[in-house]
Amino acid sequence: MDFLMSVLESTIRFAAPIILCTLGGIFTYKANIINIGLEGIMLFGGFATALILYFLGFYWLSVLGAVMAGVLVGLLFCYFGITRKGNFIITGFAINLLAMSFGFYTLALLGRTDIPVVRHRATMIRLDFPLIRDIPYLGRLLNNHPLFTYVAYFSIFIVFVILYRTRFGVHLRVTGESPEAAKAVGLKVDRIKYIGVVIGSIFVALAGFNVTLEHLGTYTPVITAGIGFIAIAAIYCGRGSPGASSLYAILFGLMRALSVRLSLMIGAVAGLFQALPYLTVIIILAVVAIIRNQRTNVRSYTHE
Amino acid sequence: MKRLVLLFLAFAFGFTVAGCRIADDEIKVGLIVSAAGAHDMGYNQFAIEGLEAAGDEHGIHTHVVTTPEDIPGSLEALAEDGYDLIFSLEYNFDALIHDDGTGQGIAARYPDTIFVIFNDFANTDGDGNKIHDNVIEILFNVNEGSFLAGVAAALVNEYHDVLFDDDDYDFAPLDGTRTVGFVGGSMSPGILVFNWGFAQGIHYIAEEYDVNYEIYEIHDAGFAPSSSNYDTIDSFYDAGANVIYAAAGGVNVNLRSAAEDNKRLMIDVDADLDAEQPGRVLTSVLKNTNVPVRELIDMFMAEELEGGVDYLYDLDSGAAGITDMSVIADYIKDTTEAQDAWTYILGRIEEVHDLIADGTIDVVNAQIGETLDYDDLSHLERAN
Amino acid sequence: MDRDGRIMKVLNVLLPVFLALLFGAVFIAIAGENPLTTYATLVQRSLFDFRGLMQTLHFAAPLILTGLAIGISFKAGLFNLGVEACLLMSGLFVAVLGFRLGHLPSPVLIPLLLGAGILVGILTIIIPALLKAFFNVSELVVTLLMNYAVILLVMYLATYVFRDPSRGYISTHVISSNAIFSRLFGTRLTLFFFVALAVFVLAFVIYKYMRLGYEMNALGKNLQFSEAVGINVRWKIVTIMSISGALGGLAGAGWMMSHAYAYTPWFSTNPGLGWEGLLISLLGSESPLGILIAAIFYGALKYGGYTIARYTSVPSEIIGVIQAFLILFLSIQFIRRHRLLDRFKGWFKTDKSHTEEGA
Amino acid sequence: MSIVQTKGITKSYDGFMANKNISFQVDEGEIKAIVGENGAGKTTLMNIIYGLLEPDEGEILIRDKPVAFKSPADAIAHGIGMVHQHFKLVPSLTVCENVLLGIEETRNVKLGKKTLKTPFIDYKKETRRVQEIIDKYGFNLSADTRVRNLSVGAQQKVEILKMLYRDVDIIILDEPTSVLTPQEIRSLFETMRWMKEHGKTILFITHKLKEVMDVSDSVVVIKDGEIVGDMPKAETDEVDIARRMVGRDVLLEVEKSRKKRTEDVLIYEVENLSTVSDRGVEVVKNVSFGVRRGEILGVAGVEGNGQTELLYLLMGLMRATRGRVRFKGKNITNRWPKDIRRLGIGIIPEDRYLHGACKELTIADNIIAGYHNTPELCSWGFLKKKSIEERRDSLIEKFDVRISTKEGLVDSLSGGNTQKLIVAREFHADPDLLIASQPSRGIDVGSIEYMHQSLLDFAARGKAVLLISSELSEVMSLSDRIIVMFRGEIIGELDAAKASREEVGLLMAGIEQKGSASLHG
Repeated sequence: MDFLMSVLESTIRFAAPIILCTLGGIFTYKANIINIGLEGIMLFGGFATALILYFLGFYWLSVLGAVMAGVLVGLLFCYFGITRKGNFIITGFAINLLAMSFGFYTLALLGRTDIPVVRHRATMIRLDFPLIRDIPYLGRLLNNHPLFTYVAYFSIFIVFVILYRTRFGVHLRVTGESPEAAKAVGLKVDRIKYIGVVIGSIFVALAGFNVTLEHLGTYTPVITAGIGFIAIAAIYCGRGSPGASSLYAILFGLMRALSVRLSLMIGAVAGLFQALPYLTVIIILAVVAIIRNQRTNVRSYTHE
Repeated sequence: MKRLVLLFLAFAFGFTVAGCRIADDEIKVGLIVSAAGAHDMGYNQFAIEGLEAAGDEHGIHTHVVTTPEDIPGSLEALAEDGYDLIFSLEYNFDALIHDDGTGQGIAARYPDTIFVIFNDFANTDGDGNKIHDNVIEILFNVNEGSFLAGVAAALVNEYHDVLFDDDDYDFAPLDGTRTVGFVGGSMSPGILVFNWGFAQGIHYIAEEYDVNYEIYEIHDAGFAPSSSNYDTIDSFYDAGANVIYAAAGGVNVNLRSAAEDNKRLMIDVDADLDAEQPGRVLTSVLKNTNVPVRELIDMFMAEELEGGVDYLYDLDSGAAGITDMSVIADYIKDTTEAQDAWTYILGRIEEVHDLIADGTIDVVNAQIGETLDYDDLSHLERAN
Repeated sequence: MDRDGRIMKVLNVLLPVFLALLFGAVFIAIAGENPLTTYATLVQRSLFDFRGLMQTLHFAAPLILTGLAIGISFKAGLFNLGVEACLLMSGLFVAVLGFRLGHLPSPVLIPLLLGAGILVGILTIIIPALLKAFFNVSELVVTLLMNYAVILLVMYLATYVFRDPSRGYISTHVISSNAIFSRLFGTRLTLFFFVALAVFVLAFVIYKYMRLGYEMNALGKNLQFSEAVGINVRWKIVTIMSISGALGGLAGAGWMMSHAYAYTPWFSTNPGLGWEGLLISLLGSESPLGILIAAIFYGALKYGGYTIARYTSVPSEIIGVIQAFLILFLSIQFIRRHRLLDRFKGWFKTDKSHTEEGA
Repeated sequence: MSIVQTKGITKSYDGFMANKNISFQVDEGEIKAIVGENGAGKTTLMNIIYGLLEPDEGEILIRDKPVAFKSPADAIAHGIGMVHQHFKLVPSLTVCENVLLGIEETRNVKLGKKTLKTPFIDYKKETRRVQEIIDKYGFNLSADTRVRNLSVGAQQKVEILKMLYRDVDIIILDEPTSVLTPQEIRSLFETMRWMKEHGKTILFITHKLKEVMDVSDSVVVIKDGEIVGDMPKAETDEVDIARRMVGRDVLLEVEKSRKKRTEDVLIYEVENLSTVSDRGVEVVKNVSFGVRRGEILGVAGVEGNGQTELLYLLMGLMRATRGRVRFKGKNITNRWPKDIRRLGIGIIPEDRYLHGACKELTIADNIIAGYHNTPELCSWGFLKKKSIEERRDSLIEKFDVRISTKEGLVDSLSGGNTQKLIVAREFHADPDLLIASQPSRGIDVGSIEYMHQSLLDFAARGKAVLLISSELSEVMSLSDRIIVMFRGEIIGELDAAKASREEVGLLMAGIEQKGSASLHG
């Protein structure tokens, strides 16, 4: 039971930034844009968070900073990718590289290896629900997490509502699915894509905030640890549905938590256990595809 | 089209290399940093400080190569430029010692340059002979520093309820088996040397107090901070560890957060990082690279430096050891009882220091191929 | 291609380079260094110096291969992001074999190891290839995730299985001298560059003259069309992915034998030769010649970055910033026909009438 | 008075003049037909009027006031709506969402006297509004069906609804009949007349002359981007219009009295063929038929009744769950496209740009596609460039493919010429059976004529043709026998010589007649 509890507890933590990244990426996915740059946007979000906390120390200002970083990087991505019609993959890649090298450069200027913000954890908001607190097991699991961990899970719902219940959401999906239809009724396709990417970037940047302050208490240019790419996989696995993609994100979190706990018990092959999340998703994808393939009679290949 | 190419060429040639030309007979000393980077607040930074101080004093030309990538290229470039002494701080010796496509190593091709490498007997063959006589290997006996850290950790743990304020700390109680943790970046002698020294130090005190300790260990944490590493460390604290020691580069950052969140203690490594997380860092195990850099340059200037040897820097040399723990001292309760205990602990550490220095206590050194068998430790067990 | 098209292409490369250097200059200046001398060092050391140029080509060699590896898969519309994985696996196994079979003479050993690298590359990519071919599982996601798993696997093997226990850090044994590509002309250049060049020529021939090139192109342009007109898409996917993996493996083998000499965790440096290959194939617009040029250009940038760190006091972190800007600016075409170019035309004094097609 | 007027509209893309100095006017409340061959510039002109394109020169006047549209939104604001040939609908959205795209009803919050708009869509209100208008126009639709589940005819109604909901006065219909059944066409014309009565003005683009005569009030004929005729319907006839369109006299109806050379040998036998779609529906059910040498067997039916899936089955792009296909006595059930082609079955697919030709490949690459493996074109893995070019040149000449440059991409070809390219490729391989699906869809009159003649000649050479078409007149005029598909099944078989349009039309609508002939007749 203790093992299970600790695994689940870690899962909740690990999955939060993956969910935020996944949700953010869904906005670009729906606009039919591949955004390889999630990792970079997240890193910029974390960077802004850490800089503000380190030098100024205001919690909400750092949240705002992360959001602003997301907006700015989102706009950068849009300008190069949409306005200047650049190659999205290269642009995203460049953003990843920029985020990383910019971070290293700043650290070099500061003469540090990281920007620690642990001491600001005291100001961090943790939510304590008296009702949940007293439920056995569940209380320990669901209570007393930092604010943006809850925000991540709640965002699944928010993103669902934005995408499927608002005008903007419908327009965004239409721009991605059939831009011709959008143009034919006079929707401003590029503007909608801009807004979509920027909103998405805010979620991704908040993932950076979540990791930097709420998980690690520090910023270095490697803290993302592939979360952005994992999110891309989750989006593709869940075909861009907020619910399904988030489930994959949570599955990743669960697998990672399992691998961490199992590796402590096993010893030498521990390193291999870290591959568990990746292998699991590959296997799930393969199994789903094989089942789908069994069911379909159409023999056609599509490029994704 | 032609015009464009010409324009580009003119643009390129327009630059002239303005770097200061150095007289050929001037003494030149170079230093190549490791992956941790020039601003790592420890290992590299100390070495650079040592280099610059020595350079100022002797009036010689010094140069730091700040990229850890393509170390062989950097070694060759500096040697080609006539550097007399080159320090290379990264683990990357193959092209220097063995073969880099010319049939021999860089060291053999530049016999007039002395290369100084760290942390490994890369210039020693299987029979213990030195391969090149212009390569110097420098090793720090961090096993001894780690032993001291272990002693400090166990002693502080035994007295934690006396020493620290309950409001600021949340230690696991002392009933039954005590727990500590070690986090290593990779499964290699270069990391195990910290681990085993620490374990022996813990055991030294455990045996003396006749209490049982268990140690949680992980060796594959890598060198980058991550949520997984945080969770691993967190689980060690969860399991009752009051002090955790990490030698894993960026992962130490995770340890600082976890120590802060759990209100417990940790031991840092490589540099005096006690003030990085004040009140949580018990002490730091030091590798004062400035000491050998200084000494070697001094020897070189005195024309006493010869290659084909190794230097072991032990506790006595001042290049290895632990900090004076002055930062954590501020967090010791202001009661007489606490202060007395603290003084006692500092005294004991001093005492053990001397015992190691004079060879009474022999600490296992993984770097020279020694191994530690946990079965030989009666009061310490591995927990995982 | 007409004259305007060429000018446009050249400007489309030069302008981003110029802009990136301009932005980089700002960052160099912030760090308190002189941008002009820094750039002078970069250009002079990496391009206008024989030994430097050879260094550039040395660093370009694996990039040509990884660039082609990804370029070939892209050409066929397959997103193979697993080249990095192939490269790592091949690097590790070539290191092991290069040590164990070290007694063999070079003329036997070197081709053998290159072959082994190719084989390991193919074996690494074969699972995603089969999954794509038979079950239409997105190769993009599978190869992306596979990279992470392979990094961990290789790390495990290097740490526990093929470890040289006499070393203080994670490393395999150093490969035998017989397995090492000799340097040429007293520079850093080795035969490996010419191996890469030969592969480039081969790729060029395949693209231009061979059935496979035709089928690749058709697959990339329209998969359903290709299937419908009777190209065996299944088999072609496996073939092309395998070629892609083979080239990745060859790159890993060559890099091991011409540069690394032992497998260590930093064998493929940040961001990784495979990832750089992705970039190069995109910059080279997937054509072999474009990839060759892009790889050499990137090699110069890489080596030039090292020279800055070696010969100036500019922090090496700046190189990354310049690279990122460069890639960002290269992702877009600055000059499009009919707009800016017409304005530029006056400057170049072309009186030739403007033709509408081409480019 | 004129409600729409254009003055000197000129538009060119990459040196190609799509519209040259076009001036005409439309009177309020009339149905004006714009006719011309494919690629004549009709659609470009309409896109300009609708604000999707901006003209290089010239101006548009709406109710005698000059306007400059930046986007369709401007056009809609001026009361102009357009139903495109390729529907601009979003398949995953409902009818209601499609109709209201861009003008969604949102929930409003009352705050004192002020009403604040929220970004949230009020689906209830939307459904109600749309259903109201559906009922008003008597369309048989439900507002909350997803568009991807609708038939083509119904989708067109959604497009028209989109415009009606926006309350436009001028409706542009771009080739509206090309995908409809005769019954649906009739119903569309009724709707058009009904709209006209209610004061709407209709611009009706088509190349089908019968329809022009049927429904329009006046006609504008465009050829090569220029107006070559502008007259009231009463002053012209089909022959006149056709002559203007093509620039020569054309045969409007293929002579049906060709010599029958049907042999009594079944070359192709399909037995109880069935398959299930991804959604689990049996889309092809127990389909059985046979084709004889020298025969053209027509498969008629309203689109979406399993013809596409049947074609995929026969092409090797889909797996059969049951049944058998035999070709020259050999069982070829569930073989891959490669094998099917190698055995001597040529295919002109339904979707020209998906399975037939690849726009982004060169003409030569398309010409050799599927046959690039043959020894004439390839040896030791190397393509024989010279032979390929020779074949390309000879086929271009033989099949009269009109191109600007031989090196160019298929993208630069018109639909008709692309189709010719496909036909050329398939005929050159000299198959024994040709499966042609919708061979004349979207191609111009001249090309259709050519296409039909080619098929007839092919059959006359003792080869077999399976013709799948939803164009009733095409099936009627070419086939020897006709089978009709309805909901995945073959609902009846008729002798083409004896069958009437109405008979076939009824079968297409699913109304089975008594005494229809046996399937293997």
